Parts: sequence; C-alpha cells; structure tokens
Amino acid sequence: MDIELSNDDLSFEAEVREFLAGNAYKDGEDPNKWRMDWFEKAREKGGWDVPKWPAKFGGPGWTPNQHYIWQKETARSSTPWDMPFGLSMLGPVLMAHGSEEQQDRFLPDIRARKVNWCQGYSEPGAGSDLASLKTKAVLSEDGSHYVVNGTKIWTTMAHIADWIFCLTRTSDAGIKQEGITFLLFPMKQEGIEVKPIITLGGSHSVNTVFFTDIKVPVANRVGAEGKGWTYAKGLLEHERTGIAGISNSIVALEGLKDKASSVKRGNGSLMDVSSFKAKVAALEIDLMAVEYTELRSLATASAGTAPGPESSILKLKGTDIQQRIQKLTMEAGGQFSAAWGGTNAGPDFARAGMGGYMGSRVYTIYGGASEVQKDIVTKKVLGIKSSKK
Amino acid sequence: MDIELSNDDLSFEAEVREFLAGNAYKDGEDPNKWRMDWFEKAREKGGWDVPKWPAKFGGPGWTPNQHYIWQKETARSSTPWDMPFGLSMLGPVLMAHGSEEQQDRFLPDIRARKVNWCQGYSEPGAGSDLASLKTKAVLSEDGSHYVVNGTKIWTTMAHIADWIFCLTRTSDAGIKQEGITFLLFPMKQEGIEVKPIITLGGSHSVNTVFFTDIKVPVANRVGAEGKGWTYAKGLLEHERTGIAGISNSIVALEGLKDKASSVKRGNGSLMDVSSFKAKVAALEIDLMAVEYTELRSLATASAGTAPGPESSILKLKGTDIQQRIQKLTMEAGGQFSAAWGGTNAGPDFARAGMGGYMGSRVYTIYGGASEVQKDIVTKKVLGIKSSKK
Amino acid sequence: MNFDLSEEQQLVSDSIERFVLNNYGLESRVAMVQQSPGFSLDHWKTMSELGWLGLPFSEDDGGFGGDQLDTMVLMEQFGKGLVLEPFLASIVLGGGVLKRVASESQRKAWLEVVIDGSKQLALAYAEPESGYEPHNVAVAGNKTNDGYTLTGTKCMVLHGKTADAFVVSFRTSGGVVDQSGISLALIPADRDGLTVQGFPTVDGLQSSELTFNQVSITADDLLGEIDNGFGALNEVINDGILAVAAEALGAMEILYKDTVAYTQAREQFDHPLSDFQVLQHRMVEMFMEYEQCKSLLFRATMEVAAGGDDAQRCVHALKHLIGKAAFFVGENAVQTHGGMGVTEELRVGHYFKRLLVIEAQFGNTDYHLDQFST
Amino acid sequence: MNFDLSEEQQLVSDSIERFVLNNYGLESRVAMVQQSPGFSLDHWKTMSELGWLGLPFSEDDGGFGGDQLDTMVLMEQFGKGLVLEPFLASIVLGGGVLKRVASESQRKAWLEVVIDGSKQLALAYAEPESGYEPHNVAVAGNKTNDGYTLTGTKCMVLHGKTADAFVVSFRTSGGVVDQSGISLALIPADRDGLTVQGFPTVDGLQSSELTFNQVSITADDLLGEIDNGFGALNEVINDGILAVAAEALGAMEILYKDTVAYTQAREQFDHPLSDFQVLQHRMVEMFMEYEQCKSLLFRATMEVAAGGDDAQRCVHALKHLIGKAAFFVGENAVQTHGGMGVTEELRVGHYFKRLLVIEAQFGNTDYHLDQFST
Repeated sequence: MDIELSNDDLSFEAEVREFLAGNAYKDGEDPNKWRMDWFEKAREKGGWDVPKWPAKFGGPGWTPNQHYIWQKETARSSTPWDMPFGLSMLGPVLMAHGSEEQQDRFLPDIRARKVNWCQGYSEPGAGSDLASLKTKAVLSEDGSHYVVNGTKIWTTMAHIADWIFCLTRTSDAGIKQEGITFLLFPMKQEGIEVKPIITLGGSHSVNTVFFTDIKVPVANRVGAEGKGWTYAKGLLEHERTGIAGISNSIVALEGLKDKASSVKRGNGSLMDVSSFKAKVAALEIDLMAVEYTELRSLATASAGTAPGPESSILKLKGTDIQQRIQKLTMEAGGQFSAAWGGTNAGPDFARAGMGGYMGSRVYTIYGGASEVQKDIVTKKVLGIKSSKK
Repeated sequence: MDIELSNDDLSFEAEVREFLAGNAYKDGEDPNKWRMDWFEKAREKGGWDVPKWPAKFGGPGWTPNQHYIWQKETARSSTPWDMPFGLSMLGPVLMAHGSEEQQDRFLPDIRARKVNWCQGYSEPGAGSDLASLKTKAVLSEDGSHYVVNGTKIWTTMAHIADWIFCLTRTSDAGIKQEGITFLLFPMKQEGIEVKPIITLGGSHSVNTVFFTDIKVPVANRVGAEGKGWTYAKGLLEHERTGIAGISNSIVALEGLKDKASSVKRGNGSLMDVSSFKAKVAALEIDLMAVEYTELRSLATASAGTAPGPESSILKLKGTDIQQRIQKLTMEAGGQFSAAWGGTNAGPDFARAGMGGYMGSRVYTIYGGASEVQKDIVTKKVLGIKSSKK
Repeated sequence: MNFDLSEEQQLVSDSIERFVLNNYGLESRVAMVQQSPGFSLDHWKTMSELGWLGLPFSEDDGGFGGDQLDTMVLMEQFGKGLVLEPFLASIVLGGGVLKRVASESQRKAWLEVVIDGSKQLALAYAEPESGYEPHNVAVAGNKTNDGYTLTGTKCMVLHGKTADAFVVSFRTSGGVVDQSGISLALIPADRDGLTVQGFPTVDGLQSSELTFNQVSITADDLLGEIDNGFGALNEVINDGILAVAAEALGAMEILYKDTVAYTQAREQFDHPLSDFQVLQHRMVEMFMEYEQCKSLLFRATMEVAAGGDDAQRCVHALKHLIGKAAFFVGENAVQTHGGMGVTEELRVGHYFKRLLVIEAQFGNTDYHLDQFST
Repeated sequence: MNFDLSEEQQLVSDSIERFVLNNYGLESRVAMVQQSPGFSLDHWKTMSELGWLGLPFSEDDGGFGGDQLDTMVLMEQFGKGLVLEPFLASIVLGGGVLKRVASESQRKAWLEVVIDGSKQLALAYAEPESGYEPHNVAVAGNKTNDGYTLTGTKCMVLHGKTADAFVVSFRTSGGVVDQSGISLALIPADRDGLTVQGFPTVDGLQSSELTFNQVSITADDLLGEIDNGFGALNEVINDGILAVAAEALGAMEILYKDTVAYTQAREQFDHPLSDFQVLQHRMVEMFMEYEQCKSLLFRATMEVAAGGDDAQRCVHALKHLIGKAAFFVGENAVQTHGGMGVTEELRVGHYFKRLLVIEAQFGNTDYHLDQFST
C-alpha cells in the first residue's frame, strides 16, 4: 500500500500537464477549430483522444494510475466539450458486440467527433424500470429491415444528434428483459419528431422523441435480435461512473469556497460563519473519501473490464456531493439566488443559483434513480435476494 | 384559534400547582407511605389519581386543556412513581370489553396501586409482528379453564408484577390476528419462570417469561375467545402516546442545557460552541413543534376516544427527541461518558452517559418499532393500500 | 387554548380555496407569469372586492380588524395556489408598516387606496451587503434643510416594479449594524432620483432593485419617529415571516399530497410506486414534517397575535423549521416524481421553487437557528 | 499509488484474523472483561511471541520497522474481535512517544520490555478541563533543584491500572492552551505521590484517573526537550487516531455484516426482514459509510506514513468521518436487530459501545470537523 506515484507516473503527469497547458484555448481562437485540433493532437499523443478505449481500438492502454492522473488534470484544465454518447457508451458496445463491419463504419466517426449520437433508452411510463420499454421494432417480411414505432423520453441532446442508438422491443414473449433489440439509425429523417423538455433549471437538454414508421436496415442491428438488454446493461454502469463526476466536484468545491469567501458577513466572509463552514467542511471530507473510493475501484478494475456494481456506490455518493455543492452555492448567493435574469443585483455567481440547484436535482434521477441504485447494491453487493414475488 | 387559557383553565392550573406543591415529597418521609398518601389525596380531588379514566369509572372527566395542564405541571414536579400497565393499558380494556364482574374485581386494586400488572405481548421470534404470537391456551375438556404454555419476551417489570394480562393463541385457523385470546392470571405461581434480560444500558427492566401448564379459569378471560387482538390493538395506541414522553422531554432538555452550561470550553461553556449550540437549538425547535402537535391531537380527540393513528406520529417524533437528548447529554459528558462505575472522574452527570444513550436506543424499538409505525401511518393516514401480496 | 378556525376565518378560507381552484390551474398561472405585470390585475380587483386586502387593517383604517391569524388562514390558501398577486408586498409588508406608524394624513392618503387595490406599496429594507440582518442598514439619510437625501441601493424589493410607493429604511444615526438610528420613510415611486429595475425571480414572482441617487425626502415623508424605525420594521418582518410560513405550509401540503397521488397512479416494475416501502416511509416523513410545521405555525402565529413573551423566539423557530421542511418535502417530492418532477410540465417543481425563494427571504434556516439560540 | 497489502501485511492480517476467531467469541470476551485485569495476560504473551508488539518499532529498538500502515492492518483485525489487550495504550501511545523522543538509556530500559510484553506503558495527557485539546495542559511542573514536582490530575488514562510507567504531559512554560511550553516525562507507576484509580469503561476496557501529589521528577525522567513536547505528543495522538479508526472500521464491518445476516435469517410478517426495502436501503447506506471510511482511512494512513503535507488535515477528516459513520452504522445495526439489538446477548451492542468510546477519544466528530476547517 503506497500513496506515492512512481517515477513513471510522475513523468506521465508532467507530460499531461504540458499537453494541457500547451493546448489550452486562447482568446480569439475559433472554438470549433480549436476543438478539432485539440482532439487531433491528443490522438497524436497515442490515443489520448479516446483515453478509455482499449489499445486494440486505438486507445492509450493506460494503467489505473494514469487514468486517475488524466482525470484529475483535465478536470482542472481547459479542455474542449465532449459528449459521452458515442465515445463512452456506444463505442464500448460496438467493440464488444458489434460486427467488424459496424466497428469500421461507426467507430472512426465517433473518434473524430464528426457524428453526434444520442441514446434512446427511457420511455414515458417506464421511468427507472427501463426494461419495460414498449417502442416496437417489427421485422419486415423480406427480413431486410425493421420498422420502428414508439416514443423515447429524456433523450439528452436529441435535438443536435445525428444518430441514435436505440433499444426497441422485437418480442413480448418471455420476461421483459428479453425481446429487446439494439438498433442504430439516423436522427435527421422523416418520421422522427423531437420535442424539447424544459427542466426546472430553465434549460433545454432533454427531449421527447417520437418515431413513426422508421425503417432501419438489419445491418444496423447490433448483435443478436432480442439480446439488446444484455448489451445495454454494462453501458448503464459506464454511464453511472461518469455521472458521479468526482473530479469535477473537486474543482467545483474550490469554486464554492472562493464564492463564499467573497460574500461579506460581519467583519469576515460567509466562510467564517460556523454553520456554513461546517457544511462545507463535511462536504469536503465526504469528497476526499469518495475520491479514494473511486481510486480503489479503478485499482481493482482490471483493464478492459466494465465497471461493476461499485459504480452504483460512486453514482450515489458522487451525485449527492454534486447536489450539495449546488445547494451550498445557492445558499451562498442568499436572496440573490432567486433572480431569474434581467438584473445585475448581487454577486455574479449568485444570480440564478436556485436554477442551478433545481437543475441539479436530476442527478439523482437520471442514469437510474438513487432508489434503483440502492436496489442494485442490495442484490449485487450485499447479496440479498428478495423472496417476495 | 386562541393560545390563551380561559379563566377556568387558569384557575385549574393554579389548583394543580397548589396540589403538587403541597404534596411534594419531603426529605425523611417514608417514600412508600408518601406514595400511597399522594394517590389517596389525588383521589379526593375528584379522580386526579386516574386522570385518563372516564368519569363513569371515577376519572375526573377533564377537558383536553386540563389534561395538557396536568401533564405539563406533573412533568415538572415531584410525583410518585407509577406504572402504566394496570392504569393506562389494562384498565381501558376492562372498561370497554371486561364483564362487570371483572371490572369490579380488578379496577379498584389497579386504582389503589395495590396490584402491579405486566403485559404479556411480545414473543421471541415475533418482534414487531406481534400478531404472529404462539403462546398456546387450550381450553380444558370441561370448559372450566385454559392451560397456557409458551414464552413471552421483553416483559417489562415481570420480575415485580403480581398479575399479567396476556395474549394467547386459542386457534390457528384463519388469519393470524384471529384466534388470539386475552387472559389474566397471577404471576406468582408454579410454572412461571422469569429470566432477566440485561440491556446495553446495563439495566434490568425487561424479562423473558416462560409458562408451563398454567391453569387460567375461564372467568379470567376478557371478552370473547379469539377476539383478543381487537382489544389489544387500541391499547398499543395508548402505549405509544405514553412512550412519546413529550412533557418529560421538555424538562429533560432544560436539564441538558444546564449540564452543557457547566462544561467548560475555552472562555465559556459547551453551550457557546456553535456546533453543539446549533444541535440543541434544532432539538428545542422540534420539541416546540411536537408539543403543539400533541396539543392539536388532544384537542381533536373527543373525550373517551382512544388515540388514533396520530399517536404513531407522536411516538416517532417523541422518541427521536428523547434519543437526541440522551445523545447530546452523552456528547456533553465527553470522554467521561465512557466511565462505567468505580470512579468520580469528570462531571457527575457525565459518568455512564454512554449507558444512558445505549439504553435510549430501545425507545424506537419497543411499543412497535419506528418502521412499523411508519407502515401504520402509510396505511391509516396516507391511505395507501399495498397491492403486493 | 383552541385550534379551531372562527366562523369568519372558515368562510374566508373556503372562499379563497374556491378562488384558487377556479383561477390558479398550472396553465393559467404560467400564462400570468409570462405576461406583464406578472400577475392578474383582475384577480387583484377581485381580492379587493372580496375584502381580502382589508383583512389585517383596523376598522378605523377601513379594514376588517383581523390579526396575524386571519392573514395565516389567507396565506395558507394562497400557498396552495402559488398566488402571484402582491398581497405580501403591499398589504403585509408595506401596509404593515403604515398601519403601525403612519400619521393620520399618511393613513388617509394611502390606506384607503391600498385596501381598494388601486395603489400598491412595497417594502425596501435589504441591501447588497446586509446579509439577512434587517438592522444592517448602510443607505444613509444626509440631513438637509427640510429633510434628508438618500443615496444607495435597496435590493430584492418584492413587487417593486408595480409599487406606487416604497417604505424605505435608512440610517440617520449609529453604526451600520445598530438597531437604533434606523428611520423609515414612505417614498412615491416617481420621486426624482429613484430608479426601479424590475426582474423576475425563479418562482415566477417579480422583484426589483432600487437605486437612490440623491433622493430628497421631507418631514412629510417620514414614517414614525426618527432613529426609531427598527421596532416597527422588525414587527413587520415577523409578520412577513408568519405570512410566508403559512404560504409555505400550503405549498407543502400540495407537494406531499401530489406525491402520494402520483405514486399511487404510476406503475414501475409491475407495481404502483406506492407499493415500495422506501417511498412509503419517505412520504410518511414528508407528512410528519408538514404536520410539525403546521403545529409550529399555529404556535408562533398565536403567540405573536397574543403579544406573548416568547413571540420573537417562536418566529425564529418557525422560519428555521419551515426552511428545513421545505427542502425535505421539496427534494423528496421532486425525487419521487422522477424525471417528470424536474420538468416545467408538472406542478411540483413550481411549488418547490416558491419554497426556495421563501427559504431565502427574511433570513434562511441557518440564520434563524442562530438567532433562536442567541 | 497502490492499495494492495504487502505479503508481510497479508500474513499478519491473516494470523490476527485466526487469533480473533479462535479466542474472541462473545462469551470468551465477556469472561475476560469480568476478570481482573480485564484482558488476558496469556493473549498478551501470545501477541508478543508472534511479534505483533514489536511491529511499529524500528529494528534498532528491537522491533520490525513497521509504519502506520502495518498498525492499521493489525488494528482493523483487532476491531473485528473487540480485542481487549493494551496494544493501543502501551505500543501505539506510550511506545509511540518513546520511539520518537526517548534517550538511548530510556530506550534500553524500556523498549525491550515493552516489546516482549513484560512491561506496559500508558499515556496520560487529558485533564478534567482540557476538553479535546491535547495542548490544553494545566498540570504544571514546578522547578526544583534537580527537576520538577507535579501536582494535579490526568484523566481517562487508558489501561493505567496495569501500566508500569506513564508518559505524562505537563506544563513548564506558557499559558494553559499554548502549544509551546509542554514537556513530557516517563514516570514509573510506583513513584511517590502518584495515585492510580482504575475503572472500567462501557466498552469493557479499562481506564483510570491519575492523581499527582507533589510527584518529583528528575532530568532522567524527561522525554525529549523541555517545553518542546507537543510535537511528539501530537504525532502520537495522530497515530492513535489512525489506530482507533482502523479498529472502528473492523467493528463497523462486523456490524453491517451481522445486520445483513440477521435480516436474512429473521422472519417477520411472513417474510425475512431482508425483504423489506427500507431495511435493504438502510443496509446499503451502512455499507457505503463503511466503504467511505475505508477509503479515507487508507488515504489518511498513507498520507501520514509518507509524511505528506496534507497529513494533519486528513487525520482530522478521518476522525470526523469515522465518528459520523460509527453513529450511523451502530444505531442502524441496533435498530435493525430490534429488541435483540439492545441486549447484552448479541454482539452488535458490544461493537457499538466500543465505537462510542472511540468516538469520544482523541476528540469527537464535531471537534475534528472544526479543526479540519480552521
């Protein structure tokens, strides 16, 4: 057991820092060009544009420590926006279950950030009970394509996505986890309608998506018909680890402290008010612990293995921490957090603080609600089988 | 809506105060004689020895406000010890379901505090699922008596009780709530063995009680055979309100503040330490609220009505508050709370503080565990029926 | 001691309940929010006609002689509908100061038109650096021949954009956090040098920031005695706390009841959500927090109305508990509604947003806990 | 960075686990508690023979050169058995001071016999009014010709009754809460004027109070430099915190696992308790708190062992989290065990009582949260 980084790790850390500093966004640059260049240069470093992909598919093949270093350094740096759907979610499914033809067809565009994907999982009426989905895919008589009809909900970024990977029901026989098929199809086509959902934070990132008679060639089916659920499950675990957002929380917590320090209270700042200070300290301690829980999880996960049920723990603790940061930021803003545009009253960070807080409530709902995560840990980690029917 | 007491209530309050002051224990008095005299004098006031009994059975027939005044004043005064088993638990059952002969036989001795009762409800293996009890009572062939065999557990004060009121199973047919019969019999007889249970606070108040071939005359059966559960249920609600102990908590909280004020910290006392002060304040606020919840409940309960499901709320909140008081008292004692006899180190109140805390854990277990109370509120107050089998 | 509503209170309560049912569906409310002035002038007129705006004023002032208990009954029903009209700003706060310290001529000039709804008041006391302390007043009155000039900023002035006049606190002596040395004035919105910038808040209500640039006031504008305004200001803030606490109670009732109803209607994993014990117990706890708030609201309001010794402590206790419960009930209502709970489409989020604003108004949970134990 | 135990650590861990399984059943433990001296001298001998007592001492001192990580491995297993022997008092605390600041002759005289178990040490630093501050030292050393005399009280001295000598903190200069001006001495238990009153604690361990009545000490008794003892004392207290945190982790593992097992075995309302979702989620939370404590224990122990800049903060963080988790895990273990949980008959209550004592030792949860943020 040893906390210190090896010399190899230290020089890797230095290399990462140098790369990030050298490629940070500069004022006046074209953001899009910078983004594409950044990924190109990361690629030239030996797969740094796809850190979690296995070496076989062009990833860097890092050790757990290297992953940790990358995560820590990028959280603190200027890096281009990226979306997990193609890169971290569909990518691994294709690598594990896609045909060689599918891998050749889709992975390069994902890697090049040319094609934006979205994820068609949740449905109205299904909620956290994902497997009860009803979107129908019916195989044509000649066996050449499926016809998809149904509705997906909470589809993040559907309004800018080029393609969707979509769970569809091809059979009602057997238990509901069976009969689910994993299909890929373009979003920009007739028969697809995307309707925005405005969330309480006031933002538009999720949508309802309606499919009417969408034709999907059989070649766009990943794996076998009816086996989609087994491919999707592992993917949910990937999603959870991402949602935990621990590196980002470390940075956000520092931000919170700075903000609170700028709020005057008595002769000092809000950070001198004991009740507030105690809440920040307790939060920081939880974060210090969960940071090491993630490291322990990284350390035990052999390369290439999908994250296991411990991803549920990280999601539960990680999202709780994110919400508490938002809540304390709102508290630090005081009354000004209520402002909703149209004013410059109060400290800059404060305005719309309540919107940020409301927006953060979704963290414990999406990607499998906290209640569902706890059911998973009950079964998979504590080993409790329910005897209820 | 009005907070002020009426003139009648104010003069009642004065009368109660005068009575309590005039009859407080004086140093050197024989405690037992004082106790019996106290109840006699209370009786002479017009049923003040049995405040909750209906006027028909000799009670004072007070208004809700008068009950509240009595409770508030007695919590702050020197009053003799008393036990709820005969007075508050068996008494109301006999009044509602006992024969006139049983009422005449048992109520006077209960009222005179001559006979100590204990309650035979819980059984090993049943826990909060009281109705699954197994202690058997078999009617003799000639129909003159029952023969009781079985084991009761958590029987408070069984080691000093003269009689027991006991739930027994007379039939296994139908659902488990049916076939339960309510019997009365003396504790001091062959075939009854009482084995102490030492709880973590180090004290002995509960016991396991073993019955071997105990003969109980049919005349000692309350109500009909197989209907015992319906009589016992209401009684549990009585028990809960008592367990909430809100008046006592008000006094105990004042005690906690005094204790903490005597503990030096820096230039002040522990009551000046913000984290501790905040916990005491939050506790006091909860107590201020629940005190009025109890008043509201008293005000809506018509005279003579058994407390309803709101008694579950009072029990849940009341026991939580009692436990928090014990916990903060332990915290105030610091390291000295760990002492377990044989020393006079640290402040007097502190020693054995951890024992007191451990002892308080039972509050959320006995009289129906908190989890069971919440199940009751789910059904009875929120009106949610489970559709699970 | 008794907890029953009087016959009149029951009538008012029922009539507001009907008003809310008929006028405050989610869609109607959203439509009002999106249209200037952010509430319905028709509703405002109705409220005046039904006598609600006169409720807490004495009969001499043209009101109905109600007290804080009457306002509580009204605000609880308003809370169930998330009512947008400026009752709190104009009647409880602005009107609350006037009824306490205004001169005969100020009463004549203002109370009648406030009660008939044709004019509105607002209360401007908070400042950018005052935190939650109402006695933290930096806006200073500089003495002139016949009065004062004011320069500075008052912020988070509820319904300032539509107000015809402002009750303003300013410092005439003492240090910035002294309770003495605070004076009050009634300043018409069109007074030279006064700028009002209105903006919406997250709960759909309207707030504003006031900038004073050498605003002149004369003796006629002063409310009550010079240097001695804090007592009335503090009483009015206590009334405001009681009012928003009652409103919050109404909102929490909707939240827990909506949650119970939603879980019974919504199926997951082949069961209605209400079958899941974790959700059942959570709803029990929501219900209990609601009941605890109700008890303490009754206690604090009765104590204030009766002028009891414990009134100030009860108000601190209440604001603390309401805030804590608001988070608990709101967060769990949203969480239990799942994805739908975080959209604008269901009403739970709207109620929770109102609770958030209330929590930050007149001092938050932590502030009042601290005040309670000081 | 790596979290694997070394081969030696794994061996020690396995061997202690076996020792605990064979010797620390609940009945055996209760028997030891009830008999003087409150632990087993045979076990103590075994611990010495197996080399455990020499683990954290350098090879020069006759030990095995282990660090805080090795002690952690050992204490975690001790925690699973609620081991009674005075490893913490004599090896981690008393021995911890000696190995840091003792002179060559003191080392010779004491470390060998401490490591072979024939003598025991104890650490006397807390005082009746010191609260949780180790630098709050009122017992003063009054200068004499060849040393000092001490008068006053040291309290909650773990395993003082069986100790052969005490490491004692006393003030030689400065104010009562100054970190400088604190000196340390090693005082044999039979020194004139020193009285030791032993008493049991609620967890079955043995504590004591020391009364100093004009106790003389000479230069030979001093440990390290005059006025400069706080640094070593604080380091040793940090070691003590790491040790009891590891012990607490072991105890919490038993508590959550016993709870999971009990709910699966116990039927109520026609179902095993483990079917109830409320209990399931509660156990998930117990497990998560346990895992969080484990992570922070690793972090803090590695940080201290490596002499990192963040070591002191990590220790404060750890003691805070362990205390919070101890209450959560302990209360819920007892609650979930129902009536049986509050009796002496099941082991859960015993583990929880040990956790309570640990929580109040070396500063409680609130104290360390405050220190962390200062």
